Amino acid sequence: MILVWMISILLTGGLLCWLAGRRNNELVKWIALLTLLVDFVLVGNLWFQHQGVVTSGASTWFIDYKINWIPSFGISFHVAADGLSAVMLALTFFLGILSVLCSWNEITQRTGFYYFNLLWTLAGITGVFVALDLFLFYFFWEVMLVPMYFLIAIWGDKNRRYAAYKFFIFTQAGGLLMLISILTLYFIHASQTGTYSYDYFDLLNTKPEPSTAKWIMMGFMIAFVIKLPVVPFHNWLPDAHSEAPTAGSLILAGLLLKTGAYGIIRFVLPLFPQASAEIAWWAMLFGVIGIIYGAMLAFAQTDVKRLIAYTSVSHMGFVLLGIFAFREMAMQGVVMQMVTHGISTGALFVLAGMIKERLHTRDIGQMGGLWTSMPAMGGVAMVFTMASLGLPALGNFVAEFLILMGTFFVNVPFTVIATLGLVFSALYSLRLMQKVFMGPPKEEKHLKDFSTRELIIMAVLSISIVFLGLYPQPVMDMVKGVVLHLTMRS
Amino acid sequence: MSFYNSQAVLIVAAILFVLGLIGVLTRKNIIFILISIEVMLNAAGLAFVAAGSRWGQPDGQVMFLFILAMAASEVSVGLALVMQTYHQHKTLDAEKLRALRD
Amino acid sequence: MHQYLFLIPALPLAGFLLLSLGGRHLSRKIIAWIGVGSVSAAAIFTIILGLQFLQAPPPEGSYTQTLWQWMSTENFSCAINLRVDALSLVFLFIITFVGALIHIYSSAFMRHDRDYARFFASMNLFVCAMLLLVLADNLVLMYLGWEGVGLCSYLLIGFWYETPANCHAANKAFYVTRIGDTAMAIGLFLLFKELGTLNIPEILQQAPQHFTAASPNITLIALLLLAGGMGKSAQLPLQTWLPDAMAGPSPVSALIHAATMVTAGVYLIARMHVVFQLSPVAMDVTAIVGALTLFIAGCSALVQTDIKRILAYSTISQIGYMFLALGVGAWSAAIFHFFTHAFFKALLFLAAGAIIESLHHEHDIFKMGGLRKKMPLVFWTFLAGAAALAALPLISAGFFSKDQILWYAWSAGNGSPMLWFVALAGAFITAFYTTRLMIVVFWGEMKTHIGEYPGRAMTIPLVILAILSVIAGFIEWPHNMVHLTLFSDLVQKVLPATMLQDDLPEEIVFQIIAAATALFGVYTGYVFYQGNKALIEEWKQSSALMQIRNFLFKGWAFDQLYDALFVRPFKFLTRINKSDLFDKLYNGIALVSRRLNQLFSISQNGSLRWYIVGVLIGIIFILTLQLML
Amino acid sequence: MPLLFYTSSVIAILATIMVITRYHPIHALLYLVVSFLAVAMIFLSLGAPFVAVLEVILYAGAIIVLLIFVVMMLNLGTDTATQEKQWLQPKVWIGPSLLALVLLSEMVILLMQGDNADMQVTPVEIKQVSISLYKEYIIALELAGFLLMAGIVGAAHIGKHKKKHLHRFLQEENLDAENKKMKQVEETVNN
Repeated sequence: MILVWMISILLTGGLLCWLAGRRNNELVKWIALLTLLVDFVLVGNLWFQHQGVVTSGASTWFIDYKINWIPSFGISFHVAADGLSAVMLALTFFLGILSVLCSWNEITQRTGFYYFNLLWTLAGITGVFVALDLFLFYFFWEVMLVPMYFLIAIWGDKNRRYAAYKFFIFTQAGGLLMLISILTLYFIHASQTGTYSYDYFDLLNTKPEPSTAKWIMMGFMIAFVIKLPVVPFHNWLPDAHSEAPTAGSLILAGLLLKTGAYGIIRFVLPLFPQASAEIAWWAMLFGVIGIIYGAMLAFAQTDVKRLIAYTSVSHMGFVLLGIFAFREMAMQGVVMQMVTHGISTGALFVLAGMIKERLHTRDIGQMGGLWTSMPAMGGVAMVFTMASLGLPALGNFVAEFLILMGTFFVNVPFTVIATLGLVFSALYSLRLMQKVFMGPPKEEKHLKDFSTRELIIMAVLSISIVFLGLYPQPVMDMVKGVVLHLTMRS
Repeated sequence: MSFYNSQAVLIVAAILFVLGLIGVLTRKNIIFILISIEVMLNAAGLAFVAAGSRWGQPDGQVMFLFILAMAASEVSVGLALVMQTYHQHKTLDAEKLRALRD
Repeated sequence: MHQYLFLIPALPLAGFLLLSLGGRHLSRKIIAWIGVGSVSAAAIFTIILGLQFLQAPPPEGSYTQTLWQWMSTENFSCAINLRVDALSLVFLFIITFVGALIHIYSSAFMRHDRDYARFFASMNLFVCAMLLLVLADNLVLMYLGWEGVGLCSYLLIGFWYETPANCHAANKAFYVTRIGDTAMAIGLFLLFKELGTLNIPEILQQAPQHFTAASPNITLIALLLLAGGMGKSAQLPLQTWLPDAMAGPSPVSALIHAATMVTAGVYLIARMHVVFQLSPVAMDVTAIVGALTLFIAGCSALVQTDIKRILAYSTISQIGYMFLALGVGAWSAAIFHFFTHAFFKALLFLAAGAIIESLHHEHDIFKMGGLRKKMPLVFWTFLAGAAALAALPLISAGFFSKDQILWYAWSAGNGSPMLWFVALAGAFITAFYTTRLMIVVFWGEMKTHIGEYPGRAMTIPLVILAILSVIAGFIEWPHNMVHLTLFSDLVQKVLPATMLQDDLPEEIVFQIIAAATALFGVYTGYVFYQGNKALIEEWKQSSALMQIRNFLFKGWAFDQLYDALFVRPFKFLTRINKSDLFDKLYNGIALVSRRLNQLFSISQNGSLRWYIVGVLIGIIFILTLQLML
Repeated sequence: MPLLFYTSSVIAILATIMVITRYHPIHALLYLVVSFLAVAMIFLSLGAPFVAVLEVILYAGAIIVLLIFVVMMLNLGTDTATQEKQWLQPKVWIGPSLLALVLLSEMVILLMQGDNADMQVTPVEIKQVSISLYKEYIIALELAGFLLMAGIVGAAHIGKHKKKHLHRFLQEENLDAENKKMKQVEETVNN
């Protein structure tokens, strides 16, 4: 029931924001912030209740809540949380709070509608992370998409329309393929058992023909892989990230991409163990291609946000690589990567947003020497570029190290190439740092360093990335049950 | 009791239909087009009735009734549109009414 | 005492945190106190710990302190564990003690700098990371320190970030060492795959049982680890970053790029000596890399004109000696050379820094000169360091360590006359360029006016280091002279003793040759730069010699080679693909659909009859199909 | 009875040909009446008297009347006829006619291939028709009712004489004109 509360708090909070937006713009921000804080407290409560419980053999689900929705079609409102969901929920609300904070002064037009969209996107993401009915999952998948489209299309940068269309068309195309797969699975399940059900646990027992299973899986896979994104399907990402408002980029990079990875872990692997084992080699190949290709593109960019966006492509390659290694270690690394990438790349986007607020440009060529006037920002940027290149003691290292070490057992050549990605990540990260913060200062104009609000945002992010780098064990314990369950199955 | 070649009836219906079609295709005046459409509907109804007779079932005639209803409403709406068109554009030339163009 | 082990890295860390978070609001004095104090306190702790260790050696040979579990999953688990044994103790001592001296020196050296706090924050962080590197009891934690020192090196090389060249140097240092680090990471993966642990004592214990000697996997592991060491220690294929790294402030060069960080590779190999011993190929490669490096870098040092670049090349060359010693199996000799080298090279850099500062940031040695009289203290301390670098027999620490290496290069289990000969040539070159440096800088006439003389905070560390550069060698004497082997006794608790070949010439012969070579080098240098200056002028006329000189000056043109081989192709590739190939694909799809739209919209011309004809043709088509089939 | 069928078929076809070739709308409509009546005769000969009656009343009666009204309201007379004459050039009608004839020939061929049986005309009682109309086709009947309803409402709505939409700059003139009109009306009333 707590999960339902989380979603409905977000939804009502969003509506309240919209309503309040007609009267008072200040109130809206506080409503949004409060909504997310309440949810964060809820998920914190959930976390501490189930902390350290490594269930072996028994059910890994903490909470399982199910009521009928449209029983005649076998659709139910089925939400549940296990360790993986708990981690992702915590990340969602954490970044949600920060996204509200970082749009505090940035958004001045249609504030009410903005926060409505923000909260509804978050509600969709929350739903995706807890839904266990495939129809419900698809529903939330779309709920997450549409408000995001508005966030980009209304509050974005100059080229926002194009970016929003691209984002929408790519993800929608994937979503529709997934819908086809869900329906196929649904009917196959019905023909095998005679009952119509979209329920995850029912569908787990469905055994489609291997050849059919492959195609159904591809439907799911393509949807998730577009979201992730993996190289041939990544083109929406740089445009969407660079044009979206800061909070939009933060949510896109921090959360939306993770829904893809979550989907693969939650649905593709358990539903199609056979088929996913068959494509493992290819998936890992695409992961490796993504790592290298994304890094090379990131190196070439001159737009700060585009550069950061391509680093996401590179980092998400690790996720794909790790998932299809089917090793506990790699899977732990994948979860860590999802969390830490959310924090580190999110932080970089927030920084890029702050720079843009001050300089009114995203072009690297027009920056330089910012450290002189903004030493605090420079220091924080250093922390996160270092996180992005996988410096130990910061969260991303733990993730990438575990993924690579886990993968090494499975496929040595791929791991070696992926490890070379670490060199490339150094190339683009340091280039970013050098072009933006180092070198001779471009302008004499005095730029303001962090305000208190910005300082709070960045301090929270920095502390969390360092904490995850030095003591990742709580997260790892949290998902241990799920990961064990998964790797045992496959 | 009398006997017909069932094909003959249908061929007559087909001829009438095609004549209506030729009307629709060749005339530019909307009034004539509407008239031709009536012919075509009528031909279709004839085919239905013929089929009903062939099998001794009432369904053909029922269908004719529906066609009739449709023709009636079609012609009333269509004529209202013709009136409006004429008032607004002062022409009945279908070739000049090209607002549907892309 | 050892329960306070964590304080040794924690104190500099605390210093870093204080300075980086609150540095802007503190006065310079407090900043200096925090920065210097944290490292000095760590040094004091280290010395107490060391004394305790020496007095009552722990039965298992090490102190261990577990702080917390870092990560644990599947069969992999690693903790933040600190461990001190004899080897780490030597490194600890150098890092904290030399580090503290350098910090004291820099409190004066950097006094005018705007980013005083940032400097000390980075230095403290470096000390912390370096301490973690040597204290780590598992390779992952060591990797943390390893990358951490890389970061600090990057930060400090690019300390004066407003000059683009400094940033490039910093980036280059990071990139090149990162290549080595990546190889090392792969080595760790392979090691874990084979042994299922990354805990250093466990690895050392299990490796001999698990691997047969010279099996391909162990060779591969050793080579990958060696590659990591080559990156950090600026050995042959990855040495190009170190000369450029001199863009950082001089104390940074002294601490990071001479005394401590660049010897991390030596530490790594010594730490993993069991792995290396199992693989003769890797040992040979190490020795050959070391020998080649010491020769190549020494040659480059011959012709440099920037005082810090001379010292940088000599550092590369001296680390080459250490690698050579490691490669031939003379473990303790390598560590001993590290020990003495840390003193005299730090000294040289600090003294060079003092000179550079006094001469208004003049780096070119040919614009210096005649400083012997003007800066006597710097001269005498520099002389002590230079003597050690040139390995003047018996009166310098460098002689004792280098002589050992030369001897073992021939006599140790893996040694060979060839290696010995290269090392000897290197010794000659070293003596030669050291003499050149001394003469050009301190003799002759003054060419630049002296601005500010170094203050006491700068001279005291110089004096202490100068004394150590002379006497540090006396704790370990060659066997055939005085039987005093304090250092190797200590280190051999961890590292195996050096195996000697049978049937060797007398050791004294080698010692005499080595001493003679050093002296001959000094003499040649004197002849060229003081006795017969015309010879150099004559040589400068010859274009062939000048080409060789330029080739050496550019560091054997490795930079140009890598630029052509890797940098430019990579930049080219990324540039042509800047707008993303796949974007073209999707734009192409969009374009095709737009074109199709245009094509089909011709049919949508608004003519009613046209549409009906369309329907008619459709019907006819279907009926024709019906008829045909 | 076959005779009845054949003669009325011929009449229907001839009349329809006349319909589509006339220039004057009223002439065409009159031929259309003939065509409808002939078809009604065919229905009769097929044993469907009820449908025949409906054909006469609704098609030949109501729908034709509607069309005639419209023709009269729009005052389509000789002008239209001359215009039609101009429009109906051979190059306009030959192409479509040929296509339509191709369609006809295909349909005829298809029909000849099919059921060739002589059919026995069994008159279908009105009662039967009514029963099936109100039993099996009740939904369709209701839908037909909706359709007619929609047709009426739609025709009424569309046919309503709407005011021309005027731009606001032009509205003043328009108001003036209306005011004048109003005054005139008042004056006439007063007079």
